[in-house]
Amino acid sequence: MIAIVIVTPKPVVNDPQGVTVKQGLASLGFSEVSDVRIGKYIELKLEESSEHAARERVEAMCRQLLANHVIEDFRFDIVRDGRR
Amino acid sequence: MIAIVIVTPKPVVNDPQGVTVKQGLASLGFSEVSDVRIGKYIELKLEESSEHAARERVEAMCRQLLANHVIEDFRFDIVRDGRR
Amino acid sequence: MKFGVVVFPGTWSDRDCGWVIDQVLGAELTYLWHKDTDLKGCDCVILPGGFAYGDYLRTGAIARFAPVMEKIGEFADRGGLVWGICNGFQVLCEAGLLPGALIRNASLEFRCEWTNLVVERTDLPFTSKCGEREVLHAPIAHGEGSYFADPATLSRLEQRGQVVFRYCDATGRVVPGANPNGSLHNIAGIVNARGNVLGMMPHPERCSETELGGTDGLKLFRSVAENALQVLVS
Amino acid sequence: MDERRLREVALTPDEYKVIVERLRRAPNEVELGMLGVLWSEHCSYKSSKPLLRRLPSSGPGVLQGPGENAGAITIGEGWAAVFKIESHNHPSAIEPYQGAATGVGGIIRDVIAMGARPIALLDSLRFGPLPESSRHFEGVVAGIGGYGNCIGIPTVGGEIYFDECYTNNPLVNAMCVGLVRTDELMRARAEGTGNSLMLVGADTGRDGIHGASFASVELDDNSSQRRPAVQVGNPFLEKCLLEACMDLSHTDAVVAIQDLGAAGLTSAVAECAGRVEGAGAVIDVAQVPRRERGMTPYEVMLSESQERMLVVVQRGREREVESIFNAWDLTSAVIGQVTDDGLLTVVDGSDQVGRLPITLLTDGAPVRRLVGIAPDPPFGLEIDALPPLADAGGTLLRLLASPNLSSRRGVFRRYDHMVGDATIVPPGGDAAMLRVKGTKLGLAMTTDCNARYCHLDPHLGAQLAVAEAARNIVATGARPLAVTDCLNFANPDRPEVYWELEETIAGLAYACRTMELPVVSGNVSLYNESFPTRGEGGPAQSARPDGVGQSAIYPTPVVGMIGLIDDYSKRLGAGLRAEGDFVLMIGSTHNDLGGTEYLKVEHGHVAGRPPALDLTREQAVNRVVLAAAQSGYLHSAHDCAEGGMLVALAECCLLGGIGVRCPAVRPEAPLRLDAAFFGESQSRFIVSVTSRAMPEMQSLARRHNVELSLLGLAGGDTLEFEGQLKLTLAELRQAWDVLVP
Ligand SMILES: Nc1ncnc2c1ncn2[C@@H]1O[C@H](COP(=O)(O)OP(=O)(O)O)[C@@H](O)[C@H]1O
Ligand SMILES: [Mg+2]
Repeated sequence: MIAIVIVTPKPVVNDPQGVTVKQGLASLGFSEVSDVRIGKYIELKLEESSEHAARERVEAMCRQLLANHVIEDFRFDIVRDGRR
Repeated sequence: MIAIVIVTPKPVVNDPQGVTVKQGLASLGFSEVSDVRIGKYIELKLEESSEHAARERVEAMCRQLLANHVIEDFRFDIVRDGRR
Repeated sequence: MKFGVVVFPGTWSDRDCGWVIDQVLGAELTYLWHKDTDLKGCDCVILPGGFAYGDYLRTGAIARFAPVMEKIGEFADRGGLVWGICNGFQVLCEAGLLPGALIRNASLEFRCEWTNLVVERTDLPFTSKCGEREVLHAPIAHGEGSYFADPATLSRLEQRGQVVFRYCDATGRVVPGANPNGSLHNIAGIVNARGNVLGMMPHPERCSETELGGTDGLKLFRSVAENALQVLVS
Repeated sequence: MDERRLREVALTPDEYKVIVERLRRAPNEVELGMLGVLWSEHCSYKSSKPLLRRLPSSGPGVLQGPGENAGAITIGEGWAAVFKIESHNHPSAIEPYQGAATGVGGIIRDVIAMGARPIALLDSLRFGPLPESSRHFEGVVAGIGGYGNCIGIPTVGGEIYFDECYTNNPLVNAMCVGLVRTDELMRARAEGTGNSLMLVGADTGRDGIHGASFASVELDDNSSQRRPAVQVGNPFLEKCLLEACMDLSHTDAVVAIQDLGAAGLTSAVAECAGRVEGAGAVIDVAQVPRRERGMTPYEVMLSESQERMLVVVQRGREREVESIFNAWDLTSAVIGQVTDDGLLTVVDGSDQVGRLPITLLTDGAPVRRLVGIAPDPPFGLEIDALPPLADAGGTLLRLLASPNLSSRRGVFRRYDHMVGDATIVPPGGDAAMLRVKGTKLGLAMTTDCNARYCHLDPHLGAQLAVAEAARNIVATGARPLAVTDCLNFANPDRPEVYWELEETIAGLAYACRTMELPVVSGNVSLYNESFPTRGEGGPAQSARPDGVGQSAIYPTPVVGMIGLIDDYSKRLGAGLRAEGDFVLMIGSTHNDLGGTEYLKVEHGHVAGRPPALDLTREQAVNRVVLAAAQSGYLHSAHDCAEGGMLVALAECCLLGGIGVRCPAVRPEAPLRLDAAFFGESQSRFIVSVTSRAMPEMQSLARRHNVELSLLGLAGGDTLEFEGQLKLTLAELRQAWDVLVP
């Protein structure tokens, strides 16, 4: 089973990287981009057969390690096949 | 329109961060995790009305700036509403 | 008076701190291995600079689960002195021993340079040898030292006087131009409410000898050396 | 043999013939691959070996010259300095961040293999002009910092130049300096039949297969197909490896440590065994911990995965070693044994997959006898045709702002240059200096090379590089001790390029011999030449005005040097220290305008002969500075390099935060005013002294027959030459401290 975890900076937190990438895109001529937010994409391969159990475990991983709730939000999906 | 870009290290490329996080998870008792790959999640807000046009532009952004094609792969989705 | 310097895999200021404690200050020193489950009778535990576990995922994120951290948490609860420097500050925030978080420098660049710090608390065991609003000259070396806390936390910190060091200019003025990393309110170091857990991004162990460019950092080590016992007693 | 297959492993049909003759059979696939990498230019030095022998490599104090992973020299108090420089040019051209990062990782492991603790890094960099080359520049600088900062070794020095000829071939040379007790110096020799070979560190993946042979061919449009050759470094793992290896030195269970670099396991085992007469090894690839499934023996033997070390362990004591690695959470595995049959035997479990004589691998590559032909000399310079200097102040500001001369603060503040609590002369001046903790010793270090000089005259240019490095060491008050060099050249199959290589090595050898500087380690990087690529490589540029190769780099022999001061309290910085000090010039000035930055920036020429060099005078000037520093007369010292006297003086002011007032300069004919201000005459220092020390300085200079002149008085916040120029420090700083954009 594969879990796809997305960790994003909370909206109140400055995202200097996002700002820089936006400027970079603009200087390349992609001025239609009005906002950029950059977060983390984490793919976990799990030896777990029940989706329900997997969901609980991944939630715990996110709370404990994968995201820092002071500055980040997280969400995740469980997929069976790999890449979605 | 919102584009969600996922940039991941190419499968053949070493991902020291993923390996270290996997070990970290294991030491927390999440030993069911057999593999971790860590990439970037990039959310772009676009002033573009046609999905087709947006798709072409985002593809170009990925090639030119967002992904380093030497060591990374990318994929993206165009969504209308924001978070998917 | 015994200092314990924690070593995680990837820590590199351990020997620098050890050098200052042992060779410059002449105090008792022991290293605490991340797998240790006992603090060997230390009066002050230092979490030094480095890239524990490569700082992969987030700075300090993995380190804070090391076995030694549980003991350090208990030690802090008992009023023991805990001092996080650079990476150590990041670990303390991740571990919840200090509020807030340290995020990527606003410049997106690693910065290794001298800064000026105004000392806002001199009643702490870490700063008792500093003068009121004294300006210390101390180097930083980090890529993720921008202090962040949500507005409520930040105003609580300010109200309770938990900000210990702020980046300032040479005359002590806290101005935006003196802020090397985008920290909120120019924050360079904070203490917990009880006053026994200090976190700071600048490196006092790099400015404790004249040949390295200054000795302001030694004032902090001296303060701890003199005060540690009293704090434990109180 | 299929020619395509031969090309893939970078062997020529003639070389293949030699292999078959020596083996008396055809090599199998695995053997062919192993020979291919070890016979590549990168590993075998087949084009440069005969020339390299000309370099002086011995001298008092040399504990280890070329032939080991790094050189070593005693510095007193029981300590030895271990150091080496290495290139990572081709990987950095393709993936600047990771290429530079893994270059740093590689040179650190060379120093670790000698049993030394790495204490400092330096980086010598060359790029095409900005902003076109900013992808290379930004990526490389970030990669060097990314690795060095994370592992906790300070990056204390280096150099950066920009020139069209590096547009497609950036140069990334990294130097590492380490310290070891002289009696704990290790050598990577596979001694002791039956001893175990342990592999430790990262798991082995399909990284960089054919990386070594890849570094030995020109880049072309097809390079993109080899791109999986890029490796991602893991400085965190290397930090653990470093500490574990330091712990190993406390046990006598370990016979030797060898890093895995280019050509991976094949090269590490062959080199280690090759250093011991008659030694061989058996390697079982099945025992090698892997990162990926389904790897073939071929891939395991050729993988260039980073952060791995080979350890030769006393038989029966593997557990002890394993437990040291376990403490650092490092994977280790026994993968083979030392034998006495002189063969490298590769098995996969019970199957033998290859067996080659060690000497065939390490020494078998036929030396290539190339011919050198001097190209037409670069066009000359009519000095008299240059217009007289119109606006000294404006010229100074333009020179200070030129990317080759402007402040490097914006770069070195991205590097942790303080970790270790030993940096006592930080980057920004001439050489850096680190203290040897627990002693009064100061170790100075620098890298230098003005490739424009080398292009105009390789023989002289190489000497100038040595002289300048020595001068930078001397400016800190330290005496030059020993050299490591990195020879970056274009394709030596071109007679003009081979000639440059010959001339350069002759020049290096002459200067090092004259100055009594042993060359204890080094590296050669050839084929730094590429056809302008379309797309990401940047716009097509024709680089060298003389037409040598469309896109060949200048000959760039980077000289890394270390020096020693016995009492570091006598060390010197470049910046002025006190108002009222006398600011003096030691050495004499001539019409040396050829190849100068002034000529390029103000007149658009790269022409003429580089500045003249008289090594006897050079040494006399160095002796004056060192004697004055020893006696405590000097408050500061800075050498005059690119940009000449006026740029050097401006730097003295800016670094010290103090101005200087000077009377007008009225050069005597035939000396020109522009040459007096901006000419790059060699063997010159700007020093500051108190008025009290003047008589001593004068007699010292007289005794050594060296010219000494008063430039002006330190003080105020302007740099002024009466009636000729007057600029505030703020104006100077604004021009200089733009950093590279
Ligand atoms: N230009 C040079 N000058 C002196 N010695 C050199 C030079 N180039 C290479 N060497 C020496 O040749 C040996 C092999 O070099 P190299 O293959 O770069 O080392 P490694 O195998 O450690 O990567 C080393 O001992 C090195 O010091
Ligand atoms: Mg080596």
